[in-house]
Amino acid sequence: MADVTFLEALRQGLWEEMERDDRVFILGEDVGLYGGAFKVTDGFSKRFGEARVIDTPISEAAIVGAAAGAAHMGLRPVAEMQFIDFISCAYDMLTNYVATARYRAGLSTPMVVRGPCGGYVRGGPFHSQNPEAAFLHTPGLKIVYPATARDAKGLIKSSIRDEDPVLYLEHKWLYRRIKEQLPEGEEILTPIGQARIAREGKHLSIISYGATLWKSLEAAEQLEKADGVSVEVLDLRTLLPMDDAAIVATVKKTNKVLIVHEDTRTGGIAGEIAARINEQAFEWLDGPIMRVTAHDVPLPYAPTLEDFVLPQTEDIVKAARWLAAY
Amino acid sequence: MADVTFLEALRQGLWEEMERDDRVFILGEDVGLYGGAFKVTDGFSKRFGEARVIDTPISEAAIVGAAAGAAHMGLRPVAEMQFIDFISCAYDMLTNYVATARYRAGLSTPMVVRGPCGGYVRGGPFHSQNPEAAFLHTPGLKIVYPATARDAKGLIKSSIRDEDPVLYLEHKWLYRRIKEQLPEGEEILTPIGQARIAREGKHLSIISYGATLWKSLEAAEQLEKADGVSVEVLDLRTLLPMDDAAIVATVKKTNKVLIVHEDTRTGGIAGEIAARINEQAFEWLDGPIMRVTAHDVPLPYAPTLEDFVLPQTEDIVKAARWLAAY
Amino acid sequence: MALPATRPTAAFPSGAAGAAGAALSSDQLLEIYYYLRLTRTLEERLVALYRQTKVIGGLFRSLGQEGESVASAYALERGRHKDVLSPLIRNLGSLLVMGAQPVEILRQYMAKADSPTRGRELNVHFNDLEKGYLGQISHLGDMIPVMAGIALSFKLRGEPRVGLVYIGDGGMSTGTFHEGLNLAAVQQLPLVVIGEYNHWAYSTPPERQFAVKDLAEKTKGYGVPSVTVDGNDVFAVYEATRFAAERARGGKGVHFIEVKTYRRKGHAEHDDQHYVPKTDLERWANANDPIDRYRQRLLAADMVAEGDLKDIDDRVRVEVDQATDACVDEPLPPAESALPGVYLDPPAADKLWFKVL
Amino acid sequence: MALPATRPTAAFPSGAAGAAGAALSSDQLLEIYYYLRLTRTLEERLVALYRQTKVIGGLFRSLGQEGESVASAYALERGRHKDVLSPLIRNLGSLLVMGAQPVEILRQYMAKADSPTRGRELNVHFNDLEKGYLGQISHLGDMIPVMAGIALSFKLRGEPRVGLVYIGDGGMSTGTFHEGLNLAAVQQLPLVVIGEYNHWAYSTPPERQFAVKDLAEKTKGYGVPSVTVDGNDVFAVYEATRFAAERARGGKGVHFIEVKTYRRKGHAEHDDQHYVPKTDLERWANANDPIDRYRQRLLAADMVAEGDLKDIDDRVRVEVDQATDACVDEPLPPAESALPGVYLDPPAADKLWFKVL
Ligand SMILES: Cc1ncc(C[n+]2csc(CCOP(=O)(O)OP(=O)(O)O)c2C)c(N)n1
Ligand SMILES: Cc1ncc(C[n+]2csc(CCOP(=O)(O)OP(=O)(O)O)c2C)c(N)n1
Ligand SMILES: [Mg+2]
Ligand SMILES: [Mg+2]
Repeated sequence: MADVTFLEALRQGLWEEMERDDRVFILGEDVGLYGGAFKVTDGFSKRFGEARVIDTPISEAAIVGAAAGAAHMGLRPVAEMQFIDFISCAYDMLTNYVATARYRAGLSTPMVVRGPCGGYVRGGPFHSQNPEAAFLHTPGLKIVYPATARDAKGLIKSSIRDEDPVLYLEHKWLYRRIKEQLPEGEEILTPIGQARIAREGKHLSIISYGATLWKSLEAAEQLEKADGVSVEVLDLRTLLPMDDAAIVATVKKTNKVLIVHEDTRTGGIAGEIAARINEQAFEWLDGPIMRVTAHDVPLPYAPTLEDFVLPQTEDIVKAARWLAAY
Repeated sequence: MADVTFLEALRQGLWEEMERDDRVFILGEDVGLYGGAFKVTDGFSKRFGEARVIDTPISEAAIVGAAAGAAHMGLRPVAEMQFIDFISCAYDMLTNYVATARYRAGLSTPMVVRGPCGGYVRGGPFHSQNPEAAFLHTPGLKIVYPATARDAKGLIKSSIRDEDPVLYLEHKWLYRRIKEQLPEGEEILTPIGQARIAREGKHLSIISYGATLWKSLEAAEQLEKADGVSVEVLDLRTLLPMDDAAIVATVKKTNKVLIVHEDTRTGGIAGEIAARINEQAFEWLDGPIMRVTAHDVPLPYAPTLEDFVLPQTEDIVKAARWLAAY
Repeated sequence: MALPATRPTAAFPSGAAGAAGAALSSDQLLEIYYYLRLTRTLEERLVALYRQTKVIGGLFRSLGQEGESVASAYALERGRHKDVLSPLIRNLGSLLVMGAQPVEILRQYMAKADSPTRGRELNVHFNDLEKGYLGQISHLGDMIPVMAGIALSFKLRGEPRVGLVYIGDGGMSTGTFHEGLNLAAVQQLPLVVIGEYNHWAYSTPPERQFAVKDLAEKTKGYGVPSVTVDGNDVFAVYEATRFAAERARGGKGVHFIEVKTYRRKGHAEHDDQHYVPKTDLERWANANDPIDRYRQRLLAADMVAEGDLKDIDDRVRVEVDQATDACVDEPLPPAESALPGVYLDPPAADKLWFKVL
Repeated sequence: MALPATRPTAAFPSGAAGAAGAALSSDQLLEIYYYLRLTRTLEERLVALYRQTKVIGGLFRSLGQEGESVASAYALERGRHKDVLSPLIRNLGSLLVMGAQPVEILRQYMAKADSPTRGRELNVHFNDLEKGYLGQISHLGDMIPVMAGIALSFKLRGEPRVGLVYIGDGGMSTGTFHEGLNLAAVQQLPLVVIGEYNHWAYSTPPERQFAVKDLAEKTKGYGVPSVTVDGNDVFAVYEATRFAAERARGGKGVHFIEVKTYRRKGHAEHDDQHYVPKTDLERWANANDPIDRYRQRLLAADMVAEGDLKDIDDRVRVEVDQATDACVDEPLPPAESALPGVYLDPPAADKLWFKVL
């Protein structure tokens, strides 16, 4: 067992798949010789050669489109967005061409688009985005968003092996903050589509993912100690397709739900989760489904502003306390 | 009073604003000499000249970006997407550059992006889209979606006069199907941000917009006749910012809500509406908030498939009947 | 015998051209004629079906552009796992050359249950990667990066295969065209790009689409050699494509071919093209129809016998009749067949709750 | 006295160049020196503040590129409602020439409450359209269409104004660059585009970014004349920009100027640029520093007195000290100032429910 960071776990997962399957290759900006802006592919070019770790021009639409073409022919591309914010430049290609390919034309397009997302790092409005909501609305695409080192590894491996396109979101605030013991040798494969109970609880459920999963766990800890409130925390891990069974199960267990995400509120994915709970477990609700999210503004740069706009542990504590008392 | 179609009303609104304010100009593909793929700008080039009705290359990102630059300098551009499906090519420009401009940099960007959206017309997956959900998640942007000829005119005029960027969605199925008496001479200005009660009712509320607003009204009529169920129908008209007051008011009045939209289900805007109702009127709910939407697939071309995938009047009737009996 | 391409460039010595042209056997010349005739006759049939409202949605014509479509596709290596092309709405001929069947086209336009996309997508938006064609999506330009990716797979696997993609004089204005062509050029991918200068992008003429005279000027800045050929000269297009494809196959990278042609019908059948000068239409129809020209060339040079061409005309008519009879009364797809196949897993989208009340 | 631009083209006769160069008075020559020195000294101060962790987020350097930034901006008509430019992260010099104040830059980097964006955006991402600069967003290429729109407003209103936009050797690969430049070319807009060939796009060298030698080759296919100049020769850049700007002002449309220069620091301060050949860095630093060269030229030709330059160096140091002292201890913006100004109406975003429990 070795202590590995989120970033190292992701790196290992990529590396193992490159070793296992020579159809897997990487393309993106500065991923080769430089090893990626965050060093996720550091050393890959040397090990696997420039043909399998391709430095591209600054062309996100072409990166995603070329990955799709190669995937149609049986290869397994992993495309990196230097920051996930730039996936917006490939929005048409990913939603219209890639995601619909199997349905409209029977094309298989096994590919992964991955990149660093998320805030709490003073990145300003264009290096901190959480794009999941804009892609949740895309039948044919899968979206995974690991919160732990184990799932960072397990989900990148499962994504590469999946027969359909996967958007893999990696929170840069977790890259080096999260450390975990991972068994060497063991093959870690986190199934796509399955949420995980990150903490058992009785009185209230928090549904979250990514960086706010950790803030939710912190909040749960405090509530247990300070208020004796037992909070269950569900880590969605996969956002599309959503694990309704796990969501409904925790709601039926605690009867109160707080959905926590870092993304802005309006149009964020908490809405979809709330609608599903409403449809599938309305009678089990002892209180309104509440949301703790970012405020509806582009994410500002100054620490004072970013800290106010993004959900913090104490916000979750206050909200959960309110809901528990409801 | 003259009988005008939805399309003619939109045309009148554009025309009047061009006459009123010489800062207003139009740009897009085939909007000039040809008058637009659906003839919305027919005759504009002749009346206002080629300088104010600009035929552009096939470049959606440049159309939206150039509109923004001109808007910063005090002009009032109206950019046409030949089909709204192609706004996906300007997704980055509209969400990252345009929508954030005021907040991040104090820039005023009064511009309108408009285009034909929606299905029920055998257009297949790329000429039938409803893009509202992908943009709902965009602070700084406004989204309007008229359902009546009067609002088609009133909202295009208000959108052009608004100081912020507006995405104006016009359903092509309504273009020539909807006719309405509009007073000549009177200035029609539909306020942005205000929903409209399209039909009063007591037992249940349907919240909708666009083409499905008409199918909801049909359903309400049938339910009244066949079941004596009195259905209130709310026409959102503006999707962003959302009219919470109107939504909460109808929920508190009928205590049951059916949200109907043509867009696919997962990640569609019904989720956001459900979450807001939950937060603001949970105690008034006598049943779960239910959704009638398209199925989660790219919209297929064949009539049999399209009719099955998209919500139909009888689907709404069945769903409302179920909810009324809940 | 074969005309040299107009305005040859260093990248396209007319010598090579002549050679390639000479290489066509009379069977091949007749086969090309067959595809030209089949394209036009099939489209005429589609017009008839459109008027009978049997075609769902719009109908796009390639009248006057059959030559460049057929000739460019014919210059590729065809057969299972050979070259791959991606056609646009006006490249029906290319699709037929690659092995798509008339009945498949008819079924697509009529959205039949047994159409290649099972009624999910329109007209020529379908594929058979084994035969070597990949259907476009509507969003213009997107196929350039995608075909670059297909060419990339050939390069990574060291396969002697080539990709070919068409782009219109309008489509070249899209950002995806730029990104895809540049990526392909930098990676030296085996890709042939055919730019169709057919004088219109819907109602937009070239001078409102770009500020140079020829499309061929646009690709030099990508390090992509280009040539402009008479798009209605079957031999010239064949030779230019052949040269570009073999060059790409030889590892020399991307090549661009501009074909000068003319869109003789409206953007789609609904478009009366009032904005198109009648005189232009007449000139291109009377003096410059690609099939007439090809036919005359074959006969003038005694390359084939008139009877052979007549036989082909008859054969094509029969084939199109049979294809039509075979599918015109077929059913549309069953409603619930709309649900499967969004993903491999899960196998089908949920049927929504209100459908089962 | 002024060097002619390297490789002049028809669009840029060196005659015009010489003339423009000669037109600079010694006050103007000193003013240019002032901006060059101010840019470098201010950046050195930012590095110091960065090391003291007073800069929030990353720091981007323009070391070695001050010449092209200052000279190109200096060639514009400046003052209220004159020309408008859009700078990139390495065009700090352009921003200062257009009238941005050192204290504004310092406040931006330190995200102070009184910074132009009130702490909402980073570094040079801010604007003053009256003074004539529009801040970029991070997404490369997007500013090309936007500046085309600004130039369009000049054309529609018949104002004798010009837009200028910078793009990197990497940024030119984006689809938005292509769409924006093409639209500007077709519309003959008064726009000058400056392509910065600084040898790197993050870690990516030109040969992986495009398949031609010079950026100037890329724009010919748009019908946009181009010239390549020595980007570290202040006179050459000034003259080329002046020529292009007056040409655009005269209604002749878009002009592209490639400036050959070198990024002498990493992509940002965190980047140790291990991938950059040390010898290149030394060569460009020792033999080709734009400020040294400019200084030597001024002195060699007796255009200014050494003392004047020394005075400017001192004055700049004082100004930068004063600007730093004025803002370094200023507060960050108050938390709730994050809410207003998403729209004009409604005036502020809602404060979320859990903040008021
Ligand atoms: C990105 C995008 N924008 C707009 C359209 C709408 N559209 C469909 S065909 C067409 C004209 C295409 O012209 P061209 O590329 O020259 O092809 P041609 O019709 O001449 O064969 C347009 C504007 C589209 N399909 N895709
Ligand atoms: C669309 C987009 N993709 C990726 C990035 C990430 N990125 C920021 S700067 C940069 C390199 C830019 O190189 P270049 O355009 O040559 O400018 P330079 O840094 O040399 O001044 C990259 C890839 C971005 N900002 N925008
Ligand atoms: Mg065309
Ligand atoms: Mg560079």
